[in-house]
Amino acid sequence: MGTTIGIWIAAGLTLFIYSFLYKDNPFYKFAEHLYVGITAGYWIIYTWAYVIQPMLLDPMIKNKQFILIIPAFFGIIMLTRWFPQISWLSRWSIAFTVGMGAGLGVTGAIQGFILPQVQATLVPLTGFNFETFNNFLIVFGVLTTLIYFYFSKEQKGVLRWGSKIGITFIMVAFGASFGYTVMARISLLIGRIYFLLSDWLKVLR
Amino acid sequence: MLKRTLLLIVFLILSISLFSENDSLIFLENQTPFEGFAITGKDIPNDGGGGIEIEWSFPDSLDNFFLTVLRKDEAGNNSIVATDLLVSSKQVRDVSSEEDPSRVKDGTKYYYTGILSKKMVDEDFLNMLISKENGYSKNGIYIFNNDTFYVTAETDAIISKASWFNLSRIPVVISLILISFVFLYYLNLAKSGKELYIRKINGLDAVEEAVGRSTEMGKPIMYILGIGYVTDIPTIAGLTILSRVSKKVAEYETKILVPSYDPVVMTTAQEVVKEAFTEAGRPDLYNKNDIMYITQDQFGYAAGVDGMMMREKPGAVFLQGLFFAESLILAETGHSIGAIQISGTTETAQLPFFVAACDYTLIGEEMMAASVYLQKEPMMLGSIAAEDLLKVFIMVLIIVGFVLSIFAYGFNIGIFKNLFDLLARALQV
Amino acid sequence: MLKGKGIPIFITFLVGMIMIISFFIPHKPFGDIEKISLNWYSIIAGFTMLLGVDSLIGMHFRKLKRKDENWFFSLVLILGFTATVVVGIIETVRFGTAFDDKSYFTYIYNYFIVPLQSTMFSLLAFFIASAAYRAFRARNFDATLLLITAIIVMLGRVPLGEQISPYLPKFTEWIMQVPQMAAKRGIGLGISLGALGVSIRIILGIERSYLS
Amino acid sequence: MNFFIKLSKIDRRFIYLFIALVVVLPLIFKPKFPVVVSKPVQDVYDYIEKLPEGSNVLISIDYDAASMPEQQPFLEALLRQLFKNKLKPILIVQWQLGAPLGTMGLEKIAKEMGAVYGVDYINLGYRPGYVAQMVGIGKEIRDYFKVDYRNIPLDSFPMMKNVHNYNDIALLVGLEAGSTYLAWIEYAGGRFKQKIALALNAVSAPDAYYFYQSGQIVGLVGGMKGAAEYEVLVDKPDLAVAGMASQSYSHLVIILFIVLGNIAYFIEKGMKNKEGGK
Repeated sequence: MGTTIGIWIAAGLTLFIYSFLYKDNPFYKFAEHLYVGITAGYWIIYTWAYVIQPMLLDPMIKNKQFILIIPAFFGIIMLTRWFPQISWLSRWSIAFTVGMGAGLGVTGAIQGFILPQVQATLVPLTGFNFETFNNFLIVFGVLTTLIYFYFSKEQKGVLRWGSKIGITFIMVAFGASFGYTVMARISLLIGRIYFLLSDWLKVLR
Repeated sequence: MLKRTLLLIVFLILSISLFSENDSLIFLENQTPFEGFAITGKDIPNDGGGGIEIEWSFPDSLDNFFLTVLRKDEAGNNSIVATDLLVSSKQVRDVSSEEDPSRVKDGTKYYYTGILSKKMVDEDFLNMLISKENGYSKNGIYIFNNDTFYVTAETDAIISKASWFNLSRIPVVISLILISFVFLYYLNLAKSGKELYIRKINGLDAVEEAVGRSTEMGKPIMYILGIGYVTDIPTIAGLTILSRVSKKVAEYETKILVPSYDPVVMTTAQEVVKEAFTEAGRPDLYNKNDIMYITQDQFGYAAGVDGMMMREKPGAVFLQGLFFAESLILAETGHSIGAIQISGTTETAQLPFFVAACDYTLIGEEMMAASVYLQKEPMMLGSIAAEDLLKVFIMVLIIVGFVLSIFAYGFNIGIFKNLFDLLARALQV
Repeated sequence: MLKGKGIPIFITFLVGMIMIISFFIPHKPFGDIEKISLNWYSIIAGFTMLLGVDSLIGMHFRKLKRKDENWFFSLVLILGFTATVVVGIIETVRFGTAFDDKSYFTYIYNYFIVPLQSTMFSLLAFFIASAAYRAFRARNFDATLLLITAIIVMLGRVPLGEQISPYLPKFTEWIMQVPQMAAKRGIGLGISLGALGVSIRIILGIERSYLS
Repeated sequence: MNFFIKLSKIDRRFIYLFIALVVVLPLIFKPKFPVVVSKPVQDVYDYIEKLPEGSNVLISIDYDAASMPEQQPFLEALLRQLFKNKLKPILIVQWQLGAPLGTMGLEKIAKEMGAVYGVDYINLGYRPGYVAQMVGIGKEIRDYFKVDYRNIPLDSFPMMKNVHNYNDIALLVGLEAGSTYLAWIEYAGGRFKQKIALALNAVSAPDAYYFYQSGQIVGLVGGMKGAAEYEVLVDKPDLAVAGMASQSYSHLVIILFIVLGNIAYFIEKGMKNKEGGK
């Protein structure tokens, strides 16, 4: 019973969202507002169940990890934004979080991308064959793409040609990854149509 | 020959014991299945402590046998590290973790023993071995209920310890020092008053036009920061661009809407816009309710922003930050209401969709550099010049690697092979 | 003194430097700093969630009070929010966690959130088509190349392509693995350098627009 | 000519309508659509065809509703083949949310093929802890599955009398949406030499191709395309074939629109140039 009602609700909401393709209308507005409201509520409960309780309260009370007072402090002073006289305190929290992001950004960029990707470009050639040609093409593509991102000189001469070839590589890449994604997106639609036709209308068998 | 005979005896005993009813145990001390039957252990290097690595190297013919590893601590307590590992896996790590913090303690002596078997290890046998009275100090062949188990000698005492420096990250340290030097050099250069240049970036010159046209039409500006957190660099970059855009918005005395996915991003965006409005001399125009939270559900956010776009009809839409699958949902809706769209992200998978659906797209690093472009302060320009010099370093490195590779493998010259391997290893992280 | 930008800039600098230095120290507590910091971010964000909800519900509450054009939908949003939170609390008490299989909170997730999510996601099937139609015009050399690659790859991905030529899927793979990968790697290296630039500007306090 | 000019300004909603039609219609009418069977899929089919009558086939449902369009058609096609060859499917579930999907597919095809529960097939349902389970089945399946999905003891079913561990299972077929298959390969395949065939979502299929080449799995069915091929093999083209038709037609429609858009673009440009010439 619960399942049947659930399927009808799900089917209704699915159609409401699709009505947006025609134009903005009350059905879409209904689904949209319900969606935002429900998920905003969902995340409150989620935050309690998967963040505040297991990451803050339990370790602090059960394991006496009082170091967690630090994030709790920064979390609480975030709430000073409700009181204009002391709302400047919330900047400390913002500074704290931005600092974390920036710090992680430095080492993350070097270890997570620059070194491994440069290393991946260094491939032992197997002789003068198609694979070598491919490797050459990759090296050439990486270099010209990097030239496109060279900012501190006007693009003239070699830089101009390099960045032109670079943008050509970039466009090929964009075309390819666009085309490659179409199939996955159509699959999503097929999935929804499946649901409507089989679970709800039961016309597929 | 002796070994074969012994094995024959083992089998004989084995077949005899088939008829015995109770658990039977036959023990042949000091017998080994092959020469050098042993396991070794060592502290795991470059870790935070609480970890020991046990290794073994048995003949290939035993690859499909199982190995069970036991641990004994100083006090003589025995415990199981892992049962029935495939011999071919060659190693196992005995590590304390958050779920199981009591496995290995730093500074304690541990002794390990391995049990090799063709079948999975028998639980009763295992229990018997680790029970305190028996211990498993004796190595040799055990025949338990017709199954044969080969037990290694104990390893030497192994002590786990925590390291203060991760040696495997030396390439990162070196890169970091180099990078710091390059940045400091250019920042000093900028301080000393040297003029630095930044090339034209398509799309950023359109910011003024987008805000202006929007104002003319009496429509607000919408600025979408995507679904990143403040700890994501692209989101930070999006926020810095927001600061420059809001300044223009304040100058034109129009309105900017910033729907947000993450509440911390929302509060940060509020600060950014407030500061920009104050700098532009119009703090009175700032309304914190224009920078609102929607929901932390990826597509819920997209649905909410789409609805807001349809109803508020912004004249210009900025999409700057971290975007995933929702990118095209937002950009197509933005296009359908006829807004000028300037997008930018570092997600390469989403860039094609922005390129297709928006008027201007900042590709990757262009977006990171955008805030500098929009506010050409010397120090900021200095950091861009530093990035560019590092870019040259990377290009040189790649070219050198390629040339080495040609000489090493194309022309088969030994010394270049060594150099090439050295370079590849230097970059290993 | 306390109110100025000085302290926040110092906090950013300090936290940023601690993050970088800890990266090289496996010893406790530095070794787990990345994980710890992300947990801490979640905790801070958890508190901030209250500001977010205040912002969202406050906005719709004002719309409701003003009898705004779309006030009814604001009511729907507020009711949806309240109902979910109330059910969540009741089920947390009842099962110990609202995420239990049998809880009504899970029911809401399965029959409201999941279909809404996947339907919004599937809108992309339509949008990808309209975006391609509109944008893929052979305006110049690069645009032409983009649209030709897109068409080749689109064909190469479906059985149809294999029937046109067995080489089409292979060619598609080649495009993905060679030119596509090269450009992606180049873009990625640029992004990493850009990220370094942004981070360093923030840590050194050159970029301070996020503080008012 | 006018037609093309109009076309260049076509309302986006027509495009939406076309996409909707080419996706929905094939699903309802299931047209004949040529599908070429690839070797990894053929290998799965052939392997099953060669199994002696009465062999047990363990099917693991490791996907949820999100992957239904890719996996469900294969499940049905596979079950058709198994029942036709008098092989006995044993269904287990590693992804809890997939349990109803597995049951649905199994009951549907069993009814269609006249198979009897407990004699010709059985459904053991979901148990938590997949690694322990994969290793445990190597010893005794009853350690983890004492009862079936409706809590009826295993030993009351005739077909389970002689099923104890991997030795009694001729083939394991994993229907995989995530990376659970890696554990199957490592534990069931690596430790117990269990023969494995996999059906993977299109996204992860290329990654698993390596295991096929190295012989660690007997065959590989990738995404909806693979499922369509399997439907052709069991001679009952169904939803996957229809889905592939939807895919192909929608790709074609998009390409067609791009081409038409470009024709319109060039005609318009030509006309503008002429006007400019005046």
